[in-house]
Formats: sequence, structure tokens, C-alpha cells
Amino acid sequence: MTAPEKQVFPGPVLNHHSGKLLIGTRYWPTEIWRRPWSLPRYRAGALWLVGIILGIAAIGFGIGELAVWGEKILVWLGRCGLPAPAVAWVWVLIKLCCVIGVIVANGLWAVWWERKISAHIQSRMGPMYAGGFHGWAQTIFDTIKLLLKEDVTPAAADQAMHLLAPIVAIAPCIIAFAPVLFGNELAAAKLDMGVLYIFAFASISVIGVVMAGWASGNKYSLLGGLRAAAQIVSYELPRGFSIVPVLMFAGSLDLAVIDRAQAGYWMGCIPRWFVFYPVVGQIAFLFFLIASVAETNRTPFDIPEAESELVAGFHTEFSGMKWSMFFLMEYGYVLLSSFLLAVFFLGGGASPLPWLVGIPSWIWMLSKAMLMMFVFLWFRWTFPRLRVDQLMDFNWKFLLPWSFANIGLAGVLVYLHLRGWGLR
Amino acid sequence: MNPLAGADAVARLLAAVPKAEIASSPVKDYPTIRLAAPADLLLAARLLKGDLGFMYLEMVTAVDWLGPVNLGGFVCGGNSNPLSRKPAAPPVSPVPGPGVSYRPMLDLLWSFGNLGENRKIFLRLELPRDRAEVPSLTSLFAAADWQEREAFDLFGIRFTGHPNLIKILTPDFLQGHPLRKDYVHAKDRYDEE
Amino acid sequence: MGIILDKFPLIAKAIPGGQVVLTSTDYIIDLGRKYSLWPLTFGLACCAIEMMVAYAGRFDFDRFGVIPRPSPRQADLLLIAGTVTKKMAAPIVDIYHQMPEPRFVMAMGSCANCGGPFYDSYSVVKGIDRIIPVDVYIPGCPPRPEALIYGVMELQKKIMRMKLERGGGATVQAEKGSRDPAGEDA
Amino acid sequence: MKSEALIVTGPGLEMDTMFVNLGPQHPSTHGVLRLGLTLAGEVITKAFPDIGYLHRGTEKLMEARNYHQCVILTDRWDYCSAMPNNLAFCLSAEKLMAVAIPPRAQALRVIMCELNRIASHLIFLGTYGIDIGAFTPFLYAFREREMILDLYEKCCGARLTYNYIRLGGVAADIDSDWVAKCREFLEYFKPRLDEYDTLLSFNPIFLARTQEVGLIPKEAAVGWGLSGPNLRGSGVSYDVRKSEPYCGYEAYDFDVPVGTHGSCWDRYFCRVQEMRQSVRILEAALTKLPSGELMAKGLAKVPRPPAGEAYAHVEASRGDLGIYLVSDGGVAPYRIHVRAPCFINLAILQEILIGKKVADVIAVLGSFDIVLGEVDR
Repeated sequence: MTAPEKQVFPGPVLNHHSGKLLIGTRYWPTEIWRRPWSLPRYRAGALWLVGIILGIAAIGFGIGELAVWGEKILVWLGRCGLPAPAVAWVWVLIKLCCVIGVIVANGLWAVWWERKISAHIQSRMGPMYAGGFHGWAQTIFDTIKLLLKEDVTPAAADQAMHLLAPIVAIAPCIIAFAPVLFGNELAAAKLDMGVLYIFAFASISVIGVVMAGWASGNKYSLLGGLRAAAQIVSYELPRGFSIVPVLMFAGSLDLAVIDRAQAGYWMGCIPRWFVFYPVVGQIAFLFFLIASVAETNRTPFDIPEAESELVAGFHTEFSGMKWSMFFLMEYGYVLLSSFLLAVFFLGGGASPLPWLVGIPSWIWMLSKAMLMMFVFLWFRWTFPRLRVDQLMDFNWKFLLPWSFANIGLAGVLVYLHLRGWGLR
Repeated sequence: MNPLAGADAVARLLAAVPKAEIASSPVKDYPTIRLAAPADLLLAARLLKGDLGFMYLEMVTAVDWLGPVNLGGFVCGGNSNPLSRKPAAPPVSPVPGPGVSYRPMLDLLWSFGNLGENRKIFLRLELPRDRAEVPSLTSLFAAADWQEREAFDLFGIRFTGHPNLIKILTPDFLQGHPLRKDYVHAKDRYDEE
Repeated sequence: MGIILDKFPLIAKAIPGGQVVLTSTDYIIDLGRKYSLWPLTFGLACCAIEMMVAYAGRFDFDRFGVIPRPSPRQADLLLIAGTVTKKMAAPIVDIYHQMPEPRFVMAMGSCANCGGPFYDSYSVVKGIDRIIPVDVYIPGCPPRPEALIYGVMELQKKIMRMKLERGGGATVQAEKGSRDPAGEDA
Repeated sequence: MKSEALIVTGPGLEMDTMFVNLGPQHPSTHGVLRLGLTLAGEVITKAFPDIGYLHRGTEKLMEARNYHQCVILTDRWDYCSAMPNNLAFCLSAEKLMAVAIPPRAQALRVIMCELNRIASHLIFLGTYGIDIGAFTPFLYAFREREMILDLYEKCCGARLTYNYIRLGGVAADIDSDWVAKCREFLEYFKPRLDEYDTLLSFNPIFLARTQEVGLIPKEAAVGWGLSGPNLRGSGVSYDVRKSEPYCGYEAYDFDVPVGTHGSCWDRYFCRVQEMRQSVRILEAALTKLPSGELMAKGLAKVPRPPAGEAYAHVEASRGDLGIYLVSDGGVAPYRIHVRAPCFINLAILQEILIGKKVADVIAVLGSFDIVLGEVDR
């Protein structure tokens, strides 16, 4: 016995546009999965994407190597009658504005990009209406609203520390950007101990986080602050030790030297990037990636601001711009880690294939950094969260001992290189 | 398997507990035993849990047989149509149906389940409304803890020996026990127009 | 660090071309608030399930820039989704006062509007507007996610009408009187 | 495994504890539950669940409403799966009135309840993923649930509070288009279940967070009166659909998934397996759908069940939902008590949270899948 034939209903809710049952809508999920390319929106989106990528490559060709522009500006400044010290100061100011511009622009871009990536991972659309095509102005509107939010300092909070915490959190991140390489020779400051400088300043912001945790007078943020202190400090170690093989291969702490050490190709097509060194490169790359994810408090290590446990972790009591300082810090460190990953392991500035050398180095550096940032954002929406003690066990019992072993292995490679059979 | 098959369990319980008999108005299709005094409860429960294998306390509840519900217990007087100003006919029947006698007693009910042989037994006990005292079953069944607190909160039945007999559901400032038939709701600051 | 713009209307009026500047800043600030309405993850009863569905894939709230924030300090929209009982009334008022200005309240569902199917219960507050001021009411029990999105769009229209003179700045609203006095709101 | 904070004790070594409110407004308490936790560092020494923040007194309200008006209030108890609430109330009233339900209405009741079980377990899957920190399964689970809600909308007009199962039968009928859409959903849903297994069930971090956490032995589970997937997670195979079949459940063959040692993962995986069994029941029910009328004959407009008491219980998605109905022959029920599974399942938190970390509290609370509408009634 089967069900009776089509039955006339006493007028269920019809979709007043198409007049068909809501159930008969064209975007019934199964249709999306069976024939995605049949949807015009899908094809249009793909065309837009290809257009944007080609556009950026064309701009890159037009501008060419940015380092060259640097000398031209210096010469022009000299010629228009400024005394030597003034030129130096103006040049430092220009570099400062560029680096801060990169960090703030990254803040705007990364937040929007993360919301779009998370949306498309989760089969939804993300910001669409905030300012036109795909909600590009979403983060700008967020910033305007946050600027005008009432600045709440809770009664139980320690006023001075509450105000100081975001500043102490964001300042080291901006300072740490000085030696970071944006192209082959393109760095704000040429420091021959760049790596040491970056890690030194990057570890100061944990003080800001702990200050925030303690100063807001809220038990959840205290727990979040203590967890942050334990996590960030203990993940500094594997992060530092996983870089040692790279320094051994490059022979110097200066980022520009590390970058030059990765130029050239094996057998004509495989680029000499440190990530392709037989075993040492992959292990060092993975450990540095994991430790950087833990440094920036992102999933699966986001226990300091675990939304489901500690309400909002150490930044529970911060509202308006003070809260967005913490967000700027997080995305600043994500950008810093992406650029470091690009320089240390992916041969920042060097093109992966010999016949693509024409494209300027800053395009390569930017695309590798964005690739690494995509990996950071992608982690956040796929992994569950670790518990505090599991996180500590993973670090002290797995990450650290194996990074020491990796340094030993790197020593063997360097010894082979010195004996002449090496990879050079 | 028909839950009534546990006749031998009922028989052994009746033999062990003094003055217990099959309840006159049983829960439909389930064996119901009426206890005579609060003291027999622990004895019956220990027997059920120990020998007869009824390890699962399913439900602890009570019924107040005072009479039809007092519409003062409702904020809008049980008015089924909130918009109409005149009070509608209360849907509560003043005259009890056949076989029902209103009396000022609280009728407590326990339901025990034997998961292995898939059987249920209901214990019933009548208590006077003003001083309803009964020993608590938390020593034998941990499930009784919150259900007895709920019975205390909504009916005002005191369970002697309960570790933490305080309010569980109603707000702290609510006076009286709402599920009693004669409960009249005192308007508080949230109820004024 | 929030910028206080309360004195700005007086200054703008003093300068000759100031009125144009004032209206355009109003417009930009309202656009900022309109497209970045962050509600609090705070569901009470059945309407909370429909609210979660509104955040999920099919009726995506993120399209309007609406992301749920766990802490009241970072939220600017209090979405009361469910029955408000007397025991829960005091915590709700505390949460409302913890939220920084400018804050909005939406009563979702007939329980939050007027007590709904529990109108004559002894332990239910007959509507959230008895304890906190409400900006938008959404009928339904539970209202469909589309109704919730329509409610948010109504709130966005209301935000677009906010003026700096009438308290669009960051100081506490209570000190400046009602944001839209009667009659002028239409 | 005893956590270190409780092992190291002795004179002068006590840790001063901190009282934290996992308050009525918290992202992962699934509604308005307040957990008063006393913490020693990160470890819990005492837990006191405080409920009542959603107590609407429906048991008192039902004493002033006739039977058809009561069915509406039953929807609002466990609002994630409202069909079994209607069913339990109607079964106890029909038991009192000794009404014979037509076979098509029985089959429709089974279909709707099983679909609701899948929808409710999908909500659990999504929110439990968020509790453990994975945001994406929530979106996938709700995408599938949307298809079920479309089916409900086509049949009974509502998405969440259906008021579909009435005294004496069922409110509306389904036609061949509905059956086709339902079959299409079932075909689409089976591969999605395997997807969840790879995405969440066997994810190493998820396993690390849930496998040795919240262990409940069999005696404690029975002693505390747990029911549904929480009881079956500890190894006790008790399912009301098998022990006391109602609405023709004995005609469908399905097996009852049982966990091994009662950890959070076992309770979680029981629910995922139950979804597969519900798909089997639905396919069988859709093929053997008898035709006939929907409502029992001879039921009064305003039913007055004869004086007496009845107890009927169903296997709701969250446990053994029982309705004890007392009637004095009047239009309104004289007294109605709801044996709410979530209310009874929640009581065990006082015992098993001792010695856990804060992150485990959320994992254990989430694994019980409580709904505050049913806890507070």
C-alpha cells in the first residue's frame, strides 16, 4: 500500500515570489551538492576570483622591485635640499608609517577574510551587504562602531592596569615588525640579529595579556590570563628551537641573509627552500607552524580566550577600542608568523619556478605570507580545542624533545655539507 | 512483555510490609500498593531495592486532593482568553466525577522500575495536608534527591533525612507552595500592570 | 579610548557650513552601527533554537555583520529569546547594565513580548519591557528566522534615524534622556 | 585519574578555593542553568547546579486548561524535540479514555517522532562540537536539520512547536510528494553521518577531550535514575521503545546502541548511532504506511476523561519522558506530573564534576544534552 496521490492542501505558506512551496525552492541543499557548477552564481564567483588574481599580478609587474624605489626616494629627498640628518629622520618616518600601515591594513583585511573563509568552510555566505560586493567594508564599519563605543572600566577593575594592558599587548607586536622582510631587500630595519630581535619583543606582549587578565577584576579573565601566561611562555621554547636548523643552514641571524641563502634551484626546478631540505626542513617547518599557532592563541590552542569555557577569556571586561587592540595584536602576530614562515622556510622573495623570475619578489613574499595566513585561519574552523594539561603535555613531552633531535639532525646535514657531499 | 506479570514481587512486598494493600484506585495497567504509614516506606524501599531487584527509582510525585483548583493561584484568574475583560467560565468542574472523593490529604506516589525483568511497581501513601512528613529515600536511591526537593518546593512535603532540602524551581521570594490547590498568588513587583 | 562626540553637534552648529558636516557624520556613524550589530549569545527558551538557526547556514546572520559575542561588554544588542521568569529577571537587568552604550534590546517571541502562552503563570514576567526598555518586538512563538532577520532590519532602520544631538555619542544614554523622544521618532 | 590538586593535601598545604558562577548567562550552559563551582586552581572541589531560571509552572497552568489547550503547553517542555512531548501527553490521556487510535495515525506518530529524534540529535551534535571548540560541525548539522524542518513545515505548518499529535490521532496528513521528499532526505543524510564520524567522532583532539572524561559506572547511572542515551552510554540497555512498545514500535526492527564505560564519548556516540537506527525505522515506516483516517471516531469536542490515573512514558530524544495524569472527570486535568528526563539526568552533575577541570565541566555538561525547558518545566 502506498500513500494516496497528490493531495490538495488548505493553502500552506507559499513563497510569494515563485508561488511554489517553500519546500520546492531551487536551492534545496542536495541540489547545491550535486551540480554546483550549474549555478550561475558559482560560475560568476569563480570568474571574479581569477580576475582579481591576474589584476594583482599585473600591478606587481607595473611597480617592479620595491627596494629600487627606496633608493630613488632617498636620492630625491637628498636633492631637494634637506640636510643629511633630516633625510635620515624623514626616511625612518616613511618606513614607520609603511610598517604601521601594513599592520593596521592587515587588521582590516584579515578580519574580513577570516569571516569569509569561515563562512565558505561552513557552507554559508559571510558578510554580504556591508558596503557592496561581498561586504568588503564590513571591518571598516566594525571599526567605526567600536571607536564610538562607551569605554567601560568595571568598578572592581584596577583602573591604571585596565587602561595599560591593551597598550602593553599591542606595542611589542608593532616593534617586532621592524626587521621583518617584505621583499628581497625590503625591510624597515637591516638588523644582523633580526631573528633574536623579533622573538625578544614578541614575548613581551604576554605581560599585557596577563595584566588584562588580572586587571579586569573578573574571575574568568583571571583564569584566562593565567592560562595565557602558561601557554605562551611554554610555547616560546619550541618556537625558538625549531628555527635553529634554519639559522645553521643560513649561517646568520639576519633575515636578508636567510632569504639570499634560499635562492637557486636543485636539478633546475626544485627551489632551494629550507622546507625542502630532506627531513630537517619539514620537521622544523611543522614545529614552527604549530608553535606559532599556539603563540597567537588560536585554535586548537585558544584556551586563554576559550569562548565556551571562560566566556571571553582575558578580554571579557574590555569593550570598544580597548578590546579591538587585543584583536589587532592577535592578527598582528598571525601576520608576523606568516611572514616569518615565508622567510624561513618558503624562500621569501624567491620564485618557485625558474621561468617565473620576472614577477617582483614582494609579490612572492606577499603570496607566501597570505598562503600561510590562510593555513592559520583554516586551522581555526576545523580543529576542536585542547585542554590545558593536554596542551602542556604536547609541548613539553613531544614538541620540545623532538625539536632538539631535529637540531642534531641538522648538525649531521651541515657536517655532510662541510665534507662536500652536502646539498649546496 | 506485560508489566503486570510481576505478581510474585507484589505478593512478597505485601507479605513483608504490615497493613499494605493493593490500592483501591491504581495507576492504570500498573501494580499499585498503598502503604499505611510513613514508617513503612523505608522498609518497602529497602526490600524492593535489595531482594526484588527494583534498582531504578523512576518518579517521586504527589497529588493534592483538597478540591477543585483555586483560580486565585493564577495571575489572570485562569482566564483562558487574556484579552476579554470579563472572567470566562472556569474550565474546572466543581463536582467530582464518580469514584473520586475530595479530601484534605496529600497523596504521594513513588514509581520503581526493574530494568532487568522490565517491571514497574507504584507505591502510594496518603499524608495530612498540614504536617506532611515522610522519610527521604536519598540514602537508598540517589535519584530521589532532586525529585524530593521538587516535591518539597511545589507541595511543602518535608522529607526527613534529606541532605539539602531547599527550594529548587520557584523564585526565592515566592511564598507558599504553588501546586497546592488552595495556593493564592501574592502579586509582586513583576505583576503590577 | 572611545571617542566622545557629544560636544561635536554644538561645535558643528557654530561653524557656518557645520550642518552638512553634522548630517554626514551622523550618516557614517549610523552606517557603522547598522552593519555591525553584535548580539549577546544569550538564549532563554525555544526562541533560542530559532536564533541559533538564524546564525546557521541557511538564514545566515553574518550576511548583515551580526556575530554573537559571548561577553556583554562587547555586545551592543541584547536579544531576549525566550520566556523571562521572575528568577531570571534580576540577572537580565544586570546584563543590560553591563552592556556599553549605545545598546539596543530586541524582544523575540511572544513570551518576551507579553508572557505568551504562560501569561497567567505565577513565575513568569509578563513581557521584558516591564524591566528593561525595548527597541524592537518580534511576534511569533517561536518567530521564524526570517521574522528575526526582519526584526534586525527594523532595528537597523531605527539606528539609521539616530542623531548625534539626541544622544548617538558614547556617553551613557540615561544621562541624556531618551534617544528618540515621543512623536519625533516617525 | 585523580587530578593533582586533590592528591597533594596535608597540613598547611590546603589550596584556597575560589567560587565561580558558571552563571545563568554562559555560552555553553545550553540555556539558563547556573553552576556554582568552587575551584582550587583549575580543579573543581564542589559543584552546585542551580536551576529554576526557566520554571514557567506549566504543571499548575494545565490545571486550568482543557485537554486540547494543554497539548500546546507540552510543546514548550523539550523544545528541541516537541513531538515526543505531545505523544506522551496524548498517550496518557488516551489510556484514561481507552480510545483506539487508527493505524495510519500510529504510523504517522512514529514517523514524526523519529524525524524529531534525528533533528534533536543534530542540535546536540552541533552544540557539543561548539562546547569542545569545533565550530564547523554546528553549521553542517543545522544544514541537515533545515531539511527536516522543511518537511515538518510542509506537513504540520510549524518548525519547532508542532502541536501535531492531538488527542485521538494526528492533525494533518502527508501525501506522496512529502514521502518522496522524506526519502530523498534519508538518502542524502546517510553519507552525511559518515562525514560527521570523520569530522568529529574520530577526531584525535575530540577523542582526547571526551574519552576518559565524565566516567559514570553502571550502578551510579541506574542509582541516579539516568535515562536515554546517558543511561545507555554506561552500558545499561534500557529503551522504552523496546521494553514497553507504544504506537506499533514492535513492528519495526532496530537495535539499541549501547556504550561501554559511560564516558562523554560513549554518550555522544550512542546518539550518533541512534540517528542511524532512526533512519532505518523511518524507511520501514514509510514503506509500510497504512491508509485510513487520521482521528479516532467518537471523541467529544471538549474531552472529559473518566476519573482515574494513568502513567504513559515514551522514549523521547533525551530520555524516558513519562506523564502521570490524574483526572477527576472534569474538563481540565486534575493533576499532571512530568517525569522530565533532563531534570533527573542533571542531578548527577553534583557528584561527577568533583576533581574535574573547568574545560571538562563543559564537556561533561554538554554530553548530557540537557534542555532547560524540560529541566524547569
